Amino acid sequence: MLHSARRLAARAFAPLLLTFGLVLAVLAWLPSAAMAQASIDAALEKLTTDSYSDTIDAVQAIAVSGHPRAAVIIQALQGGQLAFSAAEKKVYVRVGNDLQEAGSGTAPATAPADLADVRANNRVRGIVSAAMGSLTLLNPDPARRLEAAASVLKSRDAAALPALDQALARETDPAVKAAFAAARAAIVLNKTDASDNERVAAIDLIRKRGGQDALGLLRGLPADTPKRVKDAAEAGAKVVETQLALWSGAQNVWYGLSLGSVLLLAAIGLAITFGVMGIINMAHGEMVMIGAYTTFVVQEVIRAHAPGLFDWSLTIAIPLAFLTSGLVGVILERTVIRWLYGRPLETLLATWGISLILMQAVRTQFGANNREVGAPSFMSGSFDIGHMSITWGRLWIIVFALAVFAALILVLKRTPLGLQMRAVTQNRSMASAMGIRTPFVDALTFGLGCGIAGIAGVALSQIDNVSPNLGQSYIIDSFMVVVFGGVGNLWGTLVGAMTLGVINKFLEPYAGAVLGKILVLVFIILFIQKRPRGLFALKGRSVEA
Amino acid sequence: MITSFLLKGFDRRVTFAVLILAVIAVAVPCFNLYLPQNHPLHVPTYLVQLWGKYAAYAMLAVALDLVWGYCGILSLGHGAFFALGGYAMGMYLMRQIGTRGVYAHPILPDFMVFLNWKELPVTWYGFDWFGYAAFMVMFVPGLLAFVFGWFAFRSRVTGVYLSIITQAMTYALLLAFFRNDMGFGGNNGLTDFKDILGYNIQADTTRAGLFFLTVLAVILSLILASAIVNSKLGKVLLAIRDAESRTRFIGYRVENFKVFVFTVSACMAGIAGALYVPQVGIINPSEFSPANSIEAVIWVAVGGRGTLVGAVVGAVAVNWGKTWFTGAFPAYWLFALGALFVLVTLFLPKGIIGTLSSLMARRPAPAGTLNPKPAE
Amino acid sequence: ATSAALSAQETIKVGILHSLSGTMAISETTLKDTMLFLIDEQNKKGGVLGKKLEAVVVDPASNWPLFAEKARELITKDKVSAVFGCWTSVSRKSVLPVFKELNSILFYPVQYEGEESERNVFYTGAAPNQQAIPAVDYLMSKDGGEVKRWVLAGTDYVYPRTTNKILEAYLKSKGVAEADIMINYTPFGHSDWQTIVSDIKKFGSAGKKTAVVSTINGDANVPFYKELGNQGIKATDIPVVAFSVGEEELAGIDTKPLLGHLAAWNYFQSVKNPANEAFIAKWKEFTKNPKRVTNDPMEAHVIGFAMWVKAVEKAGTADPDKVIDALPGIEAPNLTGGISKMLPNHHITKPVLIGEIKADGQFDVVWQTKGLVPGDAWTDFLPGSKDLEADWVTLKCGNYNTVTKKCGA
Amino acid sequence: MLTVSNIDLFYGAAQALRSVSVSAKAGEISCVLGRNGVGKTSLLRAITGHQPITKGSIVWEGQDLGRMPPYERARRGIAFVPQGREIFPLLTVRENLETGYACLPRSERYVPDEIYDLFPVLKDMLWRRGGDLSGGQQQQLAIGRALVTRPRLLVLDEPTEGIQPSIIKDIGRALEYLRSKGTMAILLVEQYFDFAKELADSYAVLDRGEVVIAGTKDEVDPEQVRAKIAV
Amino acid sequence: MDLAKNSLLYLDGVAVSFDGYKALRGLSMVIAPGEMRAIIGPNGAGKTTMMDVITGKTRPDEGEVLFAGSTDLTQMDEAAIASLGIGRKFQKPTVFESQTVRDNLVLALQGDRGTFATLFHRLTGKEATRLDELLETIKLQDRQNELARNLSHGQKQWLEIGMLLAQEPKLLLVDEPVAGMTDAETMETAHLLRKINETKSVVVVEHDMHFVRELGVKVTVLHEGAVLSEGSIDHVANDPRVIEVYLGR
Ligand SMILES: Nc1ncnc2c1ncn2[C@@H]1O[C@H](COP(=O)(O)OP(=O)(O)OP(=O)(O)O)[C@@H](O)[C@H]1O
Ligand SMILES: Nc1ncnc2c1ncn2[C@@H]1O[C@H](COP(=O)(O)OP(=O)(O)OP(=O)(O)O)[C@@H](O)[C@H]1O
Ligand SMILES: NC(N)=O
Ligand SMILES: [Mg+2]
Ligand SMILES: [Mg+2]
Repeated sequence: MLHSARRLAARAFAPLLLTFGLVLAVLAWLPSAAMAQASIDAALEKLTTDSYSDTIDAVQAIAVSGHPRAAVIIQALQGGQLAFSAAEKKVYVRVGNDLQEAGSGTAPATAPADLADVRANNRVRGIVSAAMGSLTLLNPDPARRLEAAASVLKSRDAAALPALDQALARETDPAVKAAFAAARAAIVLNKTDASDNERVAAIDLIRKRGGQDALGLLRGLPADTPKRVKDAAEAGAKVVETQLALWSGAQNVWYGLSLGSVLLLAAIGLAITFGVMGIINMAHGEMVMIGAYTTFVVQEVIRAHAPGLFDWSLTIAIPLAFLTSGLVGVILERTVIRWLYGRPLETLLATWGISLILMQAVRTQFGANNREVGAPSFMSGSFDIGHMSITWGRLWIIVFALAVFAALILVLKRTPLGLQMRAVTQNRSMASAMGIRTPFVDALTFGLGCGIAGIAGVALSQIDNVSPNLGQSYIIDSFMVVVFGGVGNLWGTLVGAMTLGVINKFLEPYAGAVLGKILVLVFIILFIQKRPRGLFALKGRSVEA
Repeated sequence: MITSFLLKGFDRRVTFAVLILAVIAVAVPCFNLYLPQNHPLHVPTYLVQLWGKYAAYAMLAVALDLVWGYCGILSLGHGAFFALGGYAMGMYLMRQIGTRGVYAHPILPDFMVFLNWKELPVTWYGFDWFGYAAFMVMFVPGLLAFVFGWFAFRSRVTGVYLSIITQAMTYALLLAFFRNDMGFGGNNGLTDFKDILGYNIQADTTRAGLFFLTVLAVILSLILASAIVNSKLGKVLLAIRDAESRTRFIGYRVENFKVFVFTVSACMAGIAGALYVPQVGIINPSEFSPANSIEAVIWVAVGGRGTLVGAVVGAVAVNWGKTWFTGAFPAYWLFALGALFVLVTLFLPKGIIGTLSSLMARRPAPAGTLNPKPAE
Repeated sequence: ATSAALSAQETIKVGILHSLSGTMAISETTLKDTMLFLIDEQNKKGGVLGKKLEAVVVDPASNWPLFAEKARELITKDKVSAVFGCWTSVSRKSVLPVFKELNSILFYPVQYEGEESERNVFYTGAAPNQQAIPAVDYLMSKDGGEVKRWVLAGTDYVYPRTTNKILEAYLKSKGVAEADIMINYTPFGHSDWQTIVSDIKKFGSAGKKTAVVSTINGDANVPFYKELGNQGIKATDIPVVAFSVGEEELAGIDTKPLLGHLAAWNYFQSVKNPANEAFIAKWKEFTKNPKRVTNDPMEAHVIGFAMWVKAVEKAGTADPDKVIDALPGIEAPNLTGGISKMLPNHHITKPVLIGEIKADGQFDVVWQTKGLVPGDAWTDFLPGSKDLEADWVTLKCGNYNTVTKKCGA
Repeated sequence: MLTVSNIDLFYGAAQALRSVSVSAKAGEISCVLGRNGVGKTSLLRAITGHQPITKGSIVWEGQDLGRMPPYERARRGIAFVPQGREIFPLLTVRENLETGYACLPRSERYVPDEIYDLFPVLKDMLWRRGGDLSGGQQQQLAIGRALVTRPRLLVLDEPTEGIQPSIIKDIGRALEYLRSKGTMAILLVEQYFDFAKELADSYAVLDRGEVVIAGTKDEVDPEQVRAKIAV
Repeated sequence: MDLAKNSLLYLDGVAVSFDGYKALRGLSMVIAPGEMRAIIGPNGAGKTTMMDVITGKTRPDEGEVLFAGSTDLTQMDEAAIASLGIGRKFQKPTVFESQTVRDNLVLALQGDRGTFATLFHRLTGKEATRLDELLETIKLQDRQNELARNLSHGQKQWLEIGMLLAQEPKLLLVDEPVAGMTDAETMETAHLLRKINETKSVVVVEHDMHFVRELGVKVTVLHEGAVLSEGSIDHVANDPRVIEVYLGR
């Protein structure tokens, strides 16, 4: 048994086979401790040559050695905690700041001078993770077992069948059981010595499971497959394909909404400064940028002083970004913009100047390079709904964009301040005659628009460059969205952003990203011909006059 | 009729400007060609070329002021017309290279050879003939403006909506010209020109000649634009700018007037682009970038919107400032330029020329009020 | 920009033509600093030919026509002896006629699409054969994972398109089927990668080992890698090898999810070599920033500058015309332990290194060419250029046709 | 009590008011009359703070208003019904009225029923956008909006312009009612002489920026005023 | 049908609604060539909306609007309608603020409105004389070179009347011409309109009963988007329904 496992392991397609070899070895045959020690010592020596092929041999040997420290060593290699001394030909495991000799686990008297990490490349990492995964078919954690099932499904290797059958027999968790069954079906399907009936049953199972992997399996049958099986597979593939097409439609909608939410975030502040106040605010993008840099600074401070709070960094950054950008906005309004009411076109010139100044200021302060803004753990990773994959980061951004939108609508429509803001921007002198402190309201409105842009910066820092040019890349899109939706109508901005996002994502697969973008622009041009005042046009006498 | 029409263009301001420009058009090439290098008045060739570039920009600014200053059409896509004119000229210059290209292909420009093109695309036909190229310099931007304007103005797209779709237009063209498949050299554009109408493009005399022609073109465009705005049509344009629908109610077909100036202006911009390309030696898609068009708007605003001469002054002033700042304080020039824009808006609300002429008219601007006319 | 402390007689001026503002500032600002650093170092050693060097910095602001204008200004007004500058190919194309007309020298430090050799330009970055082809060779090797299926993803402009054209021809010559190559282009600054990354994922789930060759440039990279991380594409599943992502770019990304993705360059900061370590230490000291990284185009300037200094000394003058003729054959140590040589085609010899991204934002060199690879101006994989050869020493020609035996014919 | 003494007002170089003096007392209606372009509106703009004066003083309740901005004046009880209505076009009728809350304490932020009694049409149109109303409806809204602020000085610039006869009568009755409360000073600019004559407690007639006739209704002969305007 | 054929302006069953609000509900009216008609009615009755419909600013949901017996105005745009010879003065004075008083009138002067015609247009002596006449009529001679934005409210009213006259339209639609005018000016305007009516047709909307009386023409009373009463001024002024909704007691 061991013998055959070794022979298999030596084959080129080693990693997963090896995994099952290990499982079987553990189950069926316990080697003597002495033999294990001998084989592991030889393997460890190979780790000191700093050669990837030696490392691979060593990993394989350690994996099948049955040595009690095998798992510790492999895990250390995976985590980058394995070090070696070329002079002493010894391998060590780092445990915190301490060292352990790899083979024995004892601490060395003195740390060797030429200690260096055992390096891994992709190939090594593949084999290491397979080796680690080998244990997971029987891992107590069902999530790990699911992963193991997925990797077996991918490998479709017949040698894994017995282990899989065993694991299947023991499995109680229905989800994992289904995954095991699917993996088993994948193997059976590709097994030339399985009976046609078995294989057709497998096809059935795979078809029911569906998804991209299933399609790959059903379409990728070996050339010598009997016709009956082939036909069944093709029929199954057709079913899976239609189902996938539906899902990909849903997935596109999702991508569209998530692109839309980014557009919405970028544009929503502009919907205030431009849409409500009528200021052609070319510095809007820089407010977004300032928000993103605020996030960067917050994370730097947290990294330096309170690493434990890292997951809270965005939550902390949101109010700070609002205040920072908002404050910059208020200062700009008081010093520059307020002289320009009634001269809307000149705001273009002044804010363009301001945008240049802000960009260069940030460049001078933070350098021209991108800055790193990390993702908190709740925004990393993804989950599946059916055959559609949803990343947490995007989901949060959508939620966030809608929340900001809702908050803004509430402020504008339901608070006295909102009413005053609208009154002032519609007729400044009359608002003043009604007792509204116009300078205060102006500053606050512009500050609000800028503050919201700052908040958008927090979210955008999660998906884009944090560099002095950040704002420039959103300013055109923002104006497009606001205008497309209809100037002065917040709902228009919402619907406009989402529409453009979804259209873009439906065009992209057919036309490609570049042509897709061109088509979206052409669409906007044509759409405006049909509705010269945007999607949600303001109507009525006062507008048409 | 035409002469009496053009004579209307010579109002005081324009006449003055034309005189100065005419002196520059003659003096600069002469000082460059006929004065010895060490003469204090000698104009080095690189300045001739630099000022020639400014002149091309000035012409673009005049074209923009015509539509923006007088008809209220804030085009954020005028750079596209400029670039199209430039491409038409670039294609002519490219064809003039002939077998002097690196692959020495008798017909295909280099970039086509190395991307494996087998034959010249139809769009390139005829560009080896200067007359055709010169025609296309005006025709392509003019046609685009006409078609675009025809639809947009008929649908009564106005204000920011129009501005944004002109921006979308230039942005779409930018992306399209980036694509190598379009057959216009992709991102690298057209460059490495050798000669124009048989003259070596790098010769001082050619440079001087191009400079002269460009300034002459600025003069002509100033006169033409000024004649237009001083005619009754000019008054209609102003009326449209201030109260479009009211203009309709007294019987003017607003869309026709708009299409007319928009097209004239686009042709002007195309010529400016065509004069620009041989002087800077390259045309590539970045000329379509929306920021370029916005910059052109800013030149006009700095010089004084609706003054024509201001457009020339603004274009030259801003670009000269840019040249100077980028050399003198490379790390801080954006502060200087940004501050310039802010200060002009705050302290010269009508731009350089606008403010100068109201000072000369001794009519102090309406005092005190920030908002003399409440928003409707 | 000229610090006018010394009169023109006493100094040799060196022009620095890198964008300090606009979209390219992100990459080019560092190169300006590098040049200032190198000039500073050289002056500490006594300058060149007994004269101090003086840097003239201008900002072409990521604006291509402005590059030409500034180049002209540097050469005619500031009378610089050589210019170190440009990043994008279009900026180089824009200044080319100026350098030719005024017969000056440009050192161009960035990897590019090739298909060019000019008397006035010295290409110290990689030609396609010094980066793209070795990278693909590596991925096809056992260590690289024996990749069978290829995604060529790039920004839609000339460098990626040309590189991909060369790669496509190369892959097909290696027996890769049409169906196993997916080519995808995106606009500059593309920021929404959801669809494309999921397409890549789909393309890679067909059962054959798949890799992405990325010629995505500039700002688009950060969102691209962030999306890769988000969608959970690991280097062990689908490795991405990039030609335009270096230490500088990684400094702006959280690299933990990117562990194992690759880049191909001629230099990595992590290369273990005394010359490199000394350089890094001095660089950090010069910039007063212990976190400041180094990268490949910087090294290109290091080599180019050293070659220029040697050539000036050899020629006994900084006169560009003489220096141009003196440059071919000049050797200068690179920072990876070899000696690079300026070839008659004005390209240099360089090692090719493949690095995997580490968690700390550095690269782990996993493979490198045995010796130095000479840069090839005209690729052998495109029909239009395979007969061309550049040689400014004997043939005095940048595009000599070996079939017709004529220069430029 | 409002006392305007000897004010000058310029638009650029053009002088619109020359040493104009008028006054308004609580419980009285003071009428300013004059032909087109004589400076009536300019006077009101000076009082409400929309246009700076270069000479003279405007004293309200003992305080010189000087260069005080309009909103401060509104907070001191001066409400304005401007010529041309100046409705907030995109606010609903209700919101237009509520803009008056800005200078009220929280407890008084409601629309008094009298306003709806006076202009019933407003009540029907609360949710209509101000800009969509007909000209006369807008005029009614403008008056109603001014009253929301509970002013102590009500400044009206040709309030009857464009209003149907029956409502003009109502407005007249309303002004009489407001006067009768005794707490409000009313400054009325009118062209419709018969309407003004009915209401006026005192007159000031402007011509070319100067006051040419001034006095209480007892001192001034209405026919003389009418004649002056008719020239 | 005859009614339509012999009329200058013929409205039949015109209905307009805005977001559900019915501003006009089956309005019918006939103006004969050479007629002057006064229209009164409560605020919001639909008078201005009616003019909007005639001049092409608002498209009716239902109903017929014919000019000179046959031309269907609902199919034409503003400029085309204006070229037919229908001129309008707006309720809220709208003039070209940044042009001089004189240029405002030049723009309005009758003449070819084509693009090239205006481009090459030169002011003839006849036109100049006409301009001077008009300036005198509206009493703005001494302000003719000032920008229209510097005029007072009432002066803008006059300028707009001047522009209407300059167009020499066949049909004048005048919305509240005497709002903001003194009594004397009101009478003058009435005379002016009567004089114009000698050669042209006029539809005038006003709330000033003295003025309407002075015109001495047939009066139509609109109410809630339809005709409430029609007849001489004395007839409508004594109509109890008109008193109820409009005149008041
Ligand atoms: N913004 C302005 N700029 C320059 N001049 C102005 C301005 N507003 C008014 N004027 C001029 O000032 C003078 C007085 O105007 P004002 O509006 O006060 O007149 P008015 O008495 O209210 O007239 P009306 O009865 O027509 O409303 C007029 O001659 C007018 O032309
Ligand atoms: N665009 C619109 N949206 C909503 N309602 C409108 C619109 N235009 C007009 N209305 C309504 O239609 C009705 C008729 O308005 P119109 O302006 O025609 O009245 P009018 O008879 O001219 O009144 P006035 O005498 O006050 O000028 C009014 O109630 C008005 O509020
Ligand atoms: N040459 C490049 N990378 O554009
Ligand atoms: Mg007035
Ligand atoms: Mg009305």
